[in-house]
Amino acid sequence: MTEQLPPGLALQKVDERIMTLNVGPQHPGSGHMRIIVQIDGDYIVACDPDPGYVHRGEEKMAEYRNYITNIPHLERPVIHDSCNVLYPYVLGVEELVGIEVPERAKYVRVIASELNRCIYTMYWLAIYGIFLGHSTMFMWPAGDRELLIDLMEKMSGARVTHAHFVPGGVRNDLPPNFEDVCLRQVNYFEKRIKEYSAVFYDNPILIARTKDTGILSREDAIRLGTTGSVLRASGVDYDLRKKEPYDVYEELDVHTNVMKEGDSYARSKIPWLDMLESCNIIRQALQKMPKSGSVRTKLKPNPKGKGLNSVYKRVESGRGSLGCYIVSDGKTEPYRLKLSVGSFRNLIALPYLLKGEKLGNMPSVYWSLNYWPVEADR
Amino acid sequence: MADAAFLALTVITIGSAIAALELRSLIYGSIALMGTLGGIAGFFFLLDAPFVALFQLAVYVGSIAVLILFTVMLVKRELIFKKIEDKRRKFAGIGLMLTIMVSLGAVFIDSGIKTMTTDEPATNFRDIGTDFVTYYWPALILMGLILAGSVTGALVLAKREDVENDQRVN
Amino acid sequence: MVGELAGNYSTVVLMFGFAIVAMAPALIISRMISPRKRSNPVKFLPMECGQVPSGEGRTHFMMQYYPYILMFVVFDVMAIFLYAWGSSLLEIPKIATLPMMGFLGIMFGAMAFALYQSGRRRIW
Amino acid sequence: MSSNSEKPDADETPKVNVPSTAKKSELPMFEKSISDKIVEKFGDKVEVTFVKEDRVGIKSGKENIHDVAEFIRDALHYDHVESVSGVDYPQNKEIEVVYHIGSYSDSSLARQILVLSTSAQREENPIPGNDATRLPTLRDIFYSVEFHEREVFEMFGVYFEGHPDNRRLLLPEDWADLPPLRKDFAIKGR
Amino acid sequence: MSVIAPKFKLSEFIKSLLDNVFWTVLILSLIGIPAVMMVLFFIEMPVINGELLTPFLALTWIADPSRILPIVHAFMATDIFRVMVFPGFGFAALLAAGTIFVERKMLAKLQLRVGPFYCGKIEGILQLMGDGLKLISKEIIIPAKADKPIFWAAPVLFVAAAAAFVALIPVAPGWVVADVDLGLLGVFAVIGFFPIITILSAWSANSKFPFIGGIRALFQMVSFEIPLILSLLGVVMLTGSLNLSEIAASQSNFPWIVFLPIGAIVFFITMLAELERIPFDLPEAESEIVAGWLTELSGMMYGLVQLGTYLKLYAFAALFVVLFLGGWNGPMVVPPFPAEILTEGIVLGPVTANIPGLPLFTQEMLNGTLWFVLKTVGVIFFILLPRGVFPRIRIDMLLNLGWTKLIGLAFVNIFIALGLLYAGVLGPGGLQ
Amino acid sequence: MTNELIDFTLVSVAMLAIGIYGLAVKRNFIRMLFAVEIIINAANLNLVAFGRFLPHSGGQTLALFSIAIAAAEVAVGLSLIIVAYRMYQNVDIADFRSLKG
Amino acid sequence: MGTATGIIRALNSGIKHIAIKRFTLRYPEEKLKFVGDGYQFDPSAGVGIAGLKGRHMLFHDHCTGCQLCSIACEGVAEAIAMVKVPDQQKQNKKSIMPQIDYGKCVFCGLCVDACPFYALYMTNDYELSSFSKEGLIYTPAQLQVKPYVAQNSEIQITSRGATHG
Repeated sequence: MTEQLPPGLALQKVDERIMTLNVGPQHPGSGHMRIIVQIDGDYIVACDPDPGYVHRGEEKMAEYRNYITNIPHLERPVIHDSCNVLYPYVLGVEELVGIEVPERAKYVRVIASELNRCIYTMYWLAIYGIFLGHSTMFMWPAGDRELLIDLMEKMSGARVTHAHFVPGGVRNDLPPNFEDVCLRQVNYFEKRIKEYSAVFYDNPILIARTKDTGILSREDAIRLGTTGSVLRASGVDYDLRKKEPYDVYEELDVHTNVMKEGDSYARSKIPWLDMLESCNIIRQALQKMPKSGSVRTKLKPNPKGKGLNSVYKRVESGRGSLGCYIVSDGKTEPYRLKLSVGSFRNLIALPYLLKGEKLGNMPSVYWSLNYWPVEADR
Repeated sequence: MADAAFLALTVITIGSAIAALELRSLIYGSIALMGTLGGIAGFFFLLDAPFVALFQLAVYVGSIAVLILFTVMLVKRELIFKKIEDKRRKFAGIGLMLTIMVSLGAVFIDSGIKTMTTDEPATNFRDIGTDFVTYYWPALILMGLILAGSVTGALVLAKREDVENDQRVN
Repeated sequence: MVGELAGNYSTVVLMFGFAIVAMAPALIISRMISPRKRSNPVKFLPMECGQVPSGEGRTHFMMQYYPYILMFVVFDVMAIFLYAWGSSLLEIPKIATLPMMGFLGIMFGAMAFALYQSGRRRIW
Repeated sequence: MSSNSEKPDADETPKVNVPSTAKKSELPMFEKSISDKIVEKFGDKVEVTFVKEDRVGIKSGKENIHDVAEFIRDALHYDHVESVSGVDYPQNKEIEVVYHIGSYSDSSLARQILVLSTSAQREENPIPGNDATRLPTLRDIFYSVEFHEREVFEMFGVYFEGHPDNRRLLLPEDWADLPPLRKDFAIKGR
Repeated sequence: MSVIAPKFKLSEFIKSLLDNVFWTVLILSLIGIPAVMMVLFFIEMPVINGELLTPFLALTWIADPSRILPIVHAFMATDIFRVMVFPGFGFAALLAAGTIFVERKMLAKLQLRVGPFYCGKIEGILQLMGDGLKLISKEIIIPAKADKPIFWAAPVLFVAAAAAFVALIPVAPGWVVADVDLGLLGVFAVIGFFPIITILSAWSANSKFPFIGGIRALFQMVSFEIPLILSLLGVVMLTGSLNLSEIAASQSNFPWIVFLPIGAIVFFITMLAELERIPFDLPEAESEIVAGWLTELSGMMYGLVQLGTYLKLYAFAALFVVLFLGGWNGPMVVPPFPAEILTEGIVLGPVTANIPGLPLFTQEMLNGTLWFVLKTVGVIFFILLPRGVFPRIRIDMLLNLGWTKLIGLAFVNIFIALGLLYAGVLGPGGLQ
Repeated sequence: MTNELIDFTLVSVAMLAIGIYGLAVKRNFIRMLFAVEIIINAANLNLVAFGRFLPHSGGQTLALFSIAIAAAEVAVGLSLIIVAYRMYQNVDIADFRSLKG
Repeated sequence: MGTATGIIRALNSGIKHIAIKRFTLRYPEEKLKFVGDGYQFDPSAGVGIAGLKGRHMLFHDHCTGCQLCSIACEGVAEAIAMVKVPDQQKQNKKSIMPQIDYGKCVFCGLCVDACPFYALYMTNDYELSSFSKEGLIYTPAQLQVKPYVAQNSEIQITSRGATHG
């Protein structure tokens, strides 16, 4: 597997048997991107992903806004994982500005982050279901996701774009009685997603369809620099919550789910196992959280970074490691802000996995990469 | 009623047979060929041979026509609509056709089958099945061998031989 | 009398014709009452996911499963031959099943070979 | 309005910070050893920009970047690039390209990010791909930089020599303006 | 209500209705009656039972059931009635429409949502009508390079082929459009047309996705036709008949599914594949090829294809019922008509009501239809259910399944039938 | 009309003549296959017609065999077309002269 | 055999769900209940009070016209414009108050965080659709009105599944 990989799409000779299909951007199986697929009969000869249809220049926009007003903008790429996408930015700004976060706020952040990871994964799972032609698997996650959206709404006051994390903590304290409601709904949520195994994860048709398709070996997963569920499905035990614990993750018992197969079934099962793990983490965090206390350190209205300084923070988001590289030149705006997102890093595996695959495997392999086009385009 | 059906079927069959050979597009030609085959099936119905008629529909229209259609679609589009023929050859062919039609027709009309009619009941289709396994059983085995040989031969013929050069483009 | 059995089958053709006669007006009425705006030529391009169509819509294609169609032509004949035998099974002696079993045996052999050949995807 | 309420937080900070300060005292040793290895090998050719908790910054000239990256991969067991960011410095007439390199296979390096930076010459009127803004590609060392370098190419105009597929990735095919993340590309109205 | 008609007044509404009635009556009496008279002047009226049928006589007959009934009976015996209404198109279309509604509501219930709700007040029962109106009023867009004659003809032919399939299905004893000796073989001949229509429709659109979808549909239908044909051979061997009515009548004691469960399972699976339903809906796999061979069809053309699909669904479910579940056979549940009601009518105090419609159908026929419909609905339920719980499979898996597993199982079924027959369990002298 | 053998025979003759015309004139391999099919069908029609009018079940049986053989022939013939098309990128019979195996 | 049991398990699960209560919220008839009266902010403590970030509410007797909300919004959505109001308030010398364009507002609530005088809060009203773009611009007088909301539906978790009632 260490031979020279095809450089993107460089078809020297186009046979007349080969048909070029534009999958996307207006296609039910592509999301906001285009995959140029060349097929020979039923087999994909080459594949060239063409993202950028939803590129909006978040990084450029961030250079014109101060550290606080960047918050509603930076969560836009992944609105249903908005807490996680803000997390590294907020951690980075805290280091740049030099403030500490109260203990309770750290727990609230962990809960919000885990809830958001579940919300994102449910959405991802719904789309994965519809990509495989399983309409029930679209409707159930889309409905059960509502339980957690309801929690997030109680917590932050918005259903998707929360804008909840700020440097120095979170925007507001938990509403009264939140712990009980959260525990009840999370327990029910866990019960619900366990039921998915009967119709989805243990379904023999699904297993036959996704097992042994798009196999990414451990070496390739490391070499291609994939992250998140793609990496863990290939047998690499790497979870930033465990390896580089931020906030209070080191006080919680986090279990990392790893599968050895590296096929699209494993890649699709890891997020589901992660959701079950998230439920555990939420329960632990609810138990260990200080019952009262401040949740936000007060900050000057326009915080400034210290001199010419750079910081690189990363967290484990729903799609894998999400890094934020902030360069500050002592002004109220960041000099340069770069989001290193899991989707973009996983995209590199797509041409590699799809080559020689059947056309029918294209949606399942593509979506099992846990790829979110909007986030990759930023 | 039966006469009208006979006339209609004659027109359909012969007309679509000509169309199958003469239409410019091969796809339309295949559709016309399906018309011919269906028309022959209609004649079989009129001849009280529904088993043969439905066999014709299921096998000829249902599978042979599909195969022909599929093969035609595999051919390049320019070729589907291309017409390769010679004017003089065509007129000679029409002459040949008319000669055969007239001479054979005259022979048949003059012969004794002109007055041949029947009022006997039609053959039951179960007799065919009985015939297969009793009187014609060697033919049935032979038939099996022919079919087996044809599918084997067709598969061996149709497979690609330039796999190493073509399949892996890179 | 020749042609008397055909009358039964004519109702199938009648049904076929009735469906055409009943359904064709639906298309015609729809064509009459629906809007027809020829403003934009892009509207009449084939679906290509929002891109300008490239290449030919009908290339010769999908050869990997071609052996299945070849097999279908032959085994369809076999299957309906079996009906000629199966429908008269109650009337023929038991010993007469043997030729049919021989026929089936030959076809099984051919089918095994054909399935082996068609399973080798790389050669198609 | 903020002066009053900062005091309780200031009281809280040492309490929260105890574990991390304890780590701070011992961990930079490890990072220091990493940077020492690089300095030992390359001497003056590289410059250690910072050694922080879990982060080591190395700056290298564009001539040595390939060798440094190879050394990082082979001797230090870093195996993938997480992010390639360009930073535009119009005053210095250079574009800095920063590689954040991490490791999956070595568990002792799981927390570590090696920040390898280099800089390319910046041109006032860039013609992406045809001017002096060039850097050697690291794709043959770290395969995972492929799309990241394409992104840097379209956003900053840094041409990576030896990259086999230097096409645009995110921007439209008919983008004819400046590379958009340069500082002189101004957003309308700001 | 207040939003839709803000100035609603009941009195004005009634007045407008009365106005309409008045003008209609006036125009009819002034123009219609003279026109009818003029037409009648030229037309020779038929003589029935020795009486000249005048319009007045016809009016009196409507009031007298004893005279109208023979005519209705005579009409119901004609082929036209059978083709258009009862076992034919109308009945099948009604069941197909019911199927669409049930599918949407059941799938919605399974997926914990509501389904059609607002159209038609009661659980969205008029949704189908709304959809039909929408489809018929939508613009029909034909791709510029399409092969227009084939493109136009394909949806109509699709419905027509499905209708020809429906014609072969017996619903009740004697109630079948085409009672033919070789009905089952006719079914095979008819379903051979669907791949042709599909591939022609796909080819004519001159677009990539329909072409791929059409070829997939062709492979799928063609590959599953052979297990389909073979799985039914067991029933034919045991009954010795290809007539569907005879096959249905032969199951008065036991349905064949008791003896041939493997054949029934194989037939059910091939049926799902022939119907292009999930998990075998590869020709319409929307995540790979946009909508398969339906991609370029718009407006009513799509509607017609859907109608044809559901007619086909009904026909296949009915075929399953006829072949394996005993057709119309079932315990007699319809009560016999009391003779006095037929002759004397129902006496409700001072009023005597004649019900002329009742004796139109015999008790056996109603009972048979009832059982047939019940069984068909049950089979349709099981056809619809996989859509909720299975994902779609891949084309190579599908072909592999059809050509190896299902054909093997079908042959097992044939040998089981042969063994049952030669062991004397079934057949002449056996159980049935 | 339908009660007379001669009518069916004449239709059969006409189709035979059309088939021979097609074989003689057309140079497209697929068209020639069509012509062969038409000829085979003419023969089948005669078989069934004679089997009906000289009441004997052999006519129908032979017609069934004939159709089955036609199916086999078409399968092989179309494979030949595929091979020839792959070799010459054409279906014109005149281009197949160098087909020597 | 595993295949057969898997298929039967899937079918069984499907049939079982036909009997489970449906989850759908029938929106125009039922509306979700939220915590509290909406998102508010306590400048002295520096934290917010949980609640839905819906349409804003402006207290004319607290607003000083300091423009802090408008400045906070500048980097986010530029939805807040300061306009002159006719009524004279003692604390509001310039007589300017925020006017919010809900066609631009992203409901992040940063303006509420910026207000040091308890003048700007958010309410539970989220049904702001209008037929014209002008209808989305809320003047200070409109923002002063406390919205009427009838929201009472909550997620209930019963033995037959969760439902919105």
